[in-house]
Amino acid sequence: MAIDYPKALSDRIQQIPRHFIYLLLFGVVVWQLLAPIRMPIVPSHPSQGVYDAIAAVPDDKIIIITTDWDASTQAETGPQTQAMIHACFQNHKKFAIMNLQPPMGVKLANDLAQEAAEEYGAVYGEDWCNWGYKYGYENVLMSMAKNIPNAIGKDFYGTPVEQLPMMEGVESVKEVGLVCIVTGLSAMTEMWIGLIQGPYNIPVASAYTAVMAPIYYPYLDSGQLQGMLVGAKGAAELESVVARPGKAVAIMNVQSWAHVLIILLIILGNVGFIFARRARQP
Amino acid sequence: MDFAGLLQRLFPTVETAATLYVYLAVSIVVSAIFIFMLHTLLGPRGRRWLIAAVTFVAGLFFGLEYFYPVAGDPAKNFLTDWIEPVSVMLSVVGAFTVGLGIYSLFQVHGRNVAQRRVGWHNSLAFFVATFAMLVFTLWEYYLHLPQPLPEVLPWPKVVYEVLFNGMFAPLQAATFSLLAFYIASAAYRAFRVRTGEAALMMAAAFIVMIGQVPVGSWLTSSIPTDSSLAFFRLERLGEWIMSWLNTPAQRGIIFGIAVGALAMSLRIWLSLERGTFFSEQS
Amino acid sequence: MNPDLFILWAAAIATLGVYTILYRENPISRLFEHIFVGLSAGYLLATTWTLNLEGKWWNPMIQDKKWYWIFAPIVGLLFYFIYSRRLGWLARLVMGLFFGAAAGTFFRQFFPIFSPQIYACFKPLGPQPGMSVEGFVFEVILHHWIFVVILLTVLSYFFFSVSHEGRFGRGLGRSALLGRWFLMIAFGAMFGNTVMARISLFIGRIRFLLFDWLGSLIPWFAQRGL
Amino acid sequence: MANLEHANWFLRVLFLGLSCIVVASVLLAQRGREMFIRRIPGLSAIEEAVGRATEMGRPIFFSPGLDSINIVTLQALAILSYIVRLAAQQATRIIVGLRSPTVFPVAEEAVREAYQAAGRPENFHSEDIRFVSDEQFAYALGAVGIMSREEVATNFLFGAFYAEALILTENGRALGALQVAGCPEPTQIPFFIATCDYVVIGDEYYAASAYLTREPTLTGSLVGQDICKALLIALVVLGVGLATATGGADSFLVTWLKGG
Repeated sequence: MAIDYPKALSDRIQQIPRHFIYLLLFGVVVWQLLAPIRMPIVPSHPSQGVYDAIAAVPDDKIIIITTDWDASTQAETGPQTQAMIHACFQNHKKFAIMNLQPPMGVKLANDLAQEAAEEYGAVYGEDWCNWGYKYGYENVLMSMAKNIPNAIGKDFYGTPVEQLPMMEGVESVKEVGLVCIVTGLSAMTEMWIGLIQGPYNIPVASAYTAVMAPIYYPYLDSGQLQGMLVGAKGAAELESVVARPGKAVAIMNVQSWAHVLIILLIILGNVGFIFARRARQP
Repeated sequence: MDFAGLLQRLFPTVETAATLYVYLAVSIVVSAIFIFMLHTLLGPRGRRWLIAAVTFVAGLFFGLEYFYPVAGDPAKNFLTDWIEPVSVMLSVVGAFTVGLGIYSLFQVHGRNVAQRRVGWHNSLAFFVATFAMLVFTLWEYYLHLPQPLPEVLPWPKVVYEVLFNGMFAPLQAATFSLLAFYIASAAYRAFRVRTGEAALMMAAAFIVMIGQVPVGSWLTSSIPTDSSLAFFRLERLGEWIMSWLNTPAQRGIIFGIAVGALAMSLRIWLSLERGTFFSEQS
Repeated sequence: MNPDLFILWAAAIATLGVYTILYRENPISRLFEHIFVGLSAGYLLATTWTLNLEGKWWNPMIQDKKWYWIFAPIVGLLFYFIYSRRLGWLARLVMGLFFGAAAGTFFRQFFPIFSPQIYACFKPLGPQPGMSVEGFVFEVILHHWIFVVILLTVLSYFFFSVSHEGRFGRGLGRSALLGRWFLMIAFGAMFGNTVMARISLFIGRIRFLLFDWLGSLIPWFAQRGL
Repeated sequence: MANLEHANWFLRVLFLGLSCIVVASVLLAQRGREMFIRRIPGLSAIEEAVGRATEMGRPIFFSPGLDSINIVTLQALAILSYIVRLAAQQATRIIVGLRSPTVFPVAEEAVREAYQAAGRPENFHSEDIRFVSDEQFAYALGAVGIMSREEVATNFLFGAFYAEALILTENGRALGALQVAGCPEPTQIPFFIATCDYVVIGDEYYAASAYLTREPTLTGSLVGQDICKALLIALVVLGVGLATATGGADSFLVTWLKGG
């Protein structure tokens, strides 16, 4: 038979029942998803770097956004791509979407770009275009370095790219001002850096899932990457820079609240522990 | 001599289906006789010796290929071409143990149903789920539906979709997501300043955890990113802990287990293991 | 027939069913546990055939007429002799094959896995040419020195056959204690580093329940999700 | 040519050296040389944990991790074998939950043999060695179901664990089981520390069978492992020294270790 003796407050906050913690977490997540109270987001150095790199592209050059991701990493890479597209439109930079791996990537990115284009009144072919999925990895990049219209051929809709107004004067990578890599796959960055960034000195900025990001910090340190978005956090930071809070901001806001909850619980437990210990040692 | 060639010489391909079945039947009979002869001719010592010999040869085969000198491009030695087919054969042999696992499940749940034990209806649900998944996964597989999928799906495909995407995948995702609750309550309970060790663990967890969410970056955002104090920005401090305190400690563990696993492998390979399993006869 | 509505409801019910285990193990969670185990057993059986045996074993044996593949099931079925007292040693024979392969596979992996880990520890401890004092403190001391000290103290913790007595032993004991502290810091960091990933799984499930499932019934919820 | 697809002469010598040290110390120990092993708290707790189940008259749950047959799993089975012998002597039931079908027959055979070695072959029940599921999270739910329905007093988790580890131990804890866990890979250790009563960390896992059985072969192997670790430390110290001397450039040692 367990008898419930009245407990001191310091003991009680040390022994919050687990069900209560579960309920708190559940409540916080549901509440913040339905009626969010935004916690501050301050862009970190690498995320700001992505925006600055986009803003710094000369007006006569285009940006390539290569979207090597599909549904499996969409939760992180989708908002990253979207925020980059917003950054391009806001700074009136022309960009082209393309990718080398999962063919799905250009389709998903195309939907995001179309949605944003409507918002800014941008026109396909003039302000942005989609080069589509190009098979051949290194070979594509090597031939792009020499002659982009030849290497790309037709765009996502089947139009030869040299017929697009924005492609006027775009011969080779020399007319590319920035490459933005958004990827859930390793080896893509190495390929672009090895074949485009290194030989032709074209700036590169990138976005990765949180899991794969750590291996690319050295490239950031060495200046081979101008900036880098890390997972949903990076996407949220860029979303806040372009003032288009979307899915990533919503998710990171819930994350912030959940983390604050856990940290408060830890602090509460320790406060109880310290007071209880003091009470026992007169 | 390459692997395929040797197999071809030892086991020449047969021409017609009829001869194939004859060969198969004869192989089964001959194998049965061979196994029976092994069983009757070998005494306990002979069996032990044979088991040790098989273990040794299997280990030697995989190990020697790595350490034996190689030549040519791609670099090869006399065992290299054998590694892949032998691994496939082992995986096929191992696949036949699935029956044992399923037998174990059927044994436990079959008894529950047969004896109407407490909760027998759960065991019945188990059987229904097993057979439904087995039948419709195979059915869907042999429908060989064209891609893209037709507008109107055949009903077995619909059932498969509901079983897989409506039950199996959500059950996986929901169970996985239980970890959010468990990690919150484990953090609350475990991170107390009871001992110096616990306090260190808590401090590290605290900084890394908060450094990952936007609210953490915000807390120390007043420290300029280019000052020498930038090191103390929470997200930087978290990264520093991860890569310069966590990595070497993990390496220390990994070196230890490398040697430990090497010793275990050697004992297994040379049948030196004593005092644990499969060693009492010696 | 469109399966989407069935999938939506089945997924919502399954998710809620699993979540009841948070209260305690109960009849509902037990039912879903059995369904889950059953589904995975059926899937295992089916995919063992479709992904493994059909392509790697049956087709080569029957279509390509490589009849030696008949020996694979014969060897595999030796496992089943564990249920026989007299023939049990035959099961051990095939287990011996797998044990040997496990050991040999580890020998193969030893250097590919561990060698990079070893040479990645070779951190320079002295100042590099052209380095400022500040650079030396931040780049070398805060990174490389700490790295090497932690590595060595942690390794010293894993010496089991040396007593922590005597002059050498006491030194090792102190180093081991320090190593244990560093281990705790590392474990804390790993714990903290995992929290976000786990919570994002839960956020994903709640988004599904609120915006997709409840949203399909009550439009207010669906609007919140946009 | 630098790659690790095959060994170069340096790696061959290093591997042969490490192997010879281990095998030599095993053979020395078998000849009867006394070896010392320091106390390892997590492993000392195993006896207490089995005793608790005996006192309470409730079963023990053991999981040998999620991997198929590899070195980690074989070590888990070695620990299982010791625990079964201990439990068999005290007539305490032990339930093993398995994830890999290939490990299933091996575990069954190892447990049967351990009961025999303990002189209690009649206490072995085949249905207590259970294949749960090969799907990671179905395994976790199934194992939690076993813990709760069988009202286990003690949980042993030894082997390769992944994300599901916390599901097992947090529920085991809520059910009031005494938990001892060990995993060589560090990733799940933080969660074991947070939820289990005793945790076996890193190489302690491979020291377990020597520590528990005090079998000369295994203690000898443990001494050999320590010598190997000292050798690795020497290698690292040499490498750090060379890196310091060259200001961070790749030394010959790095080239050799890279397989060049």
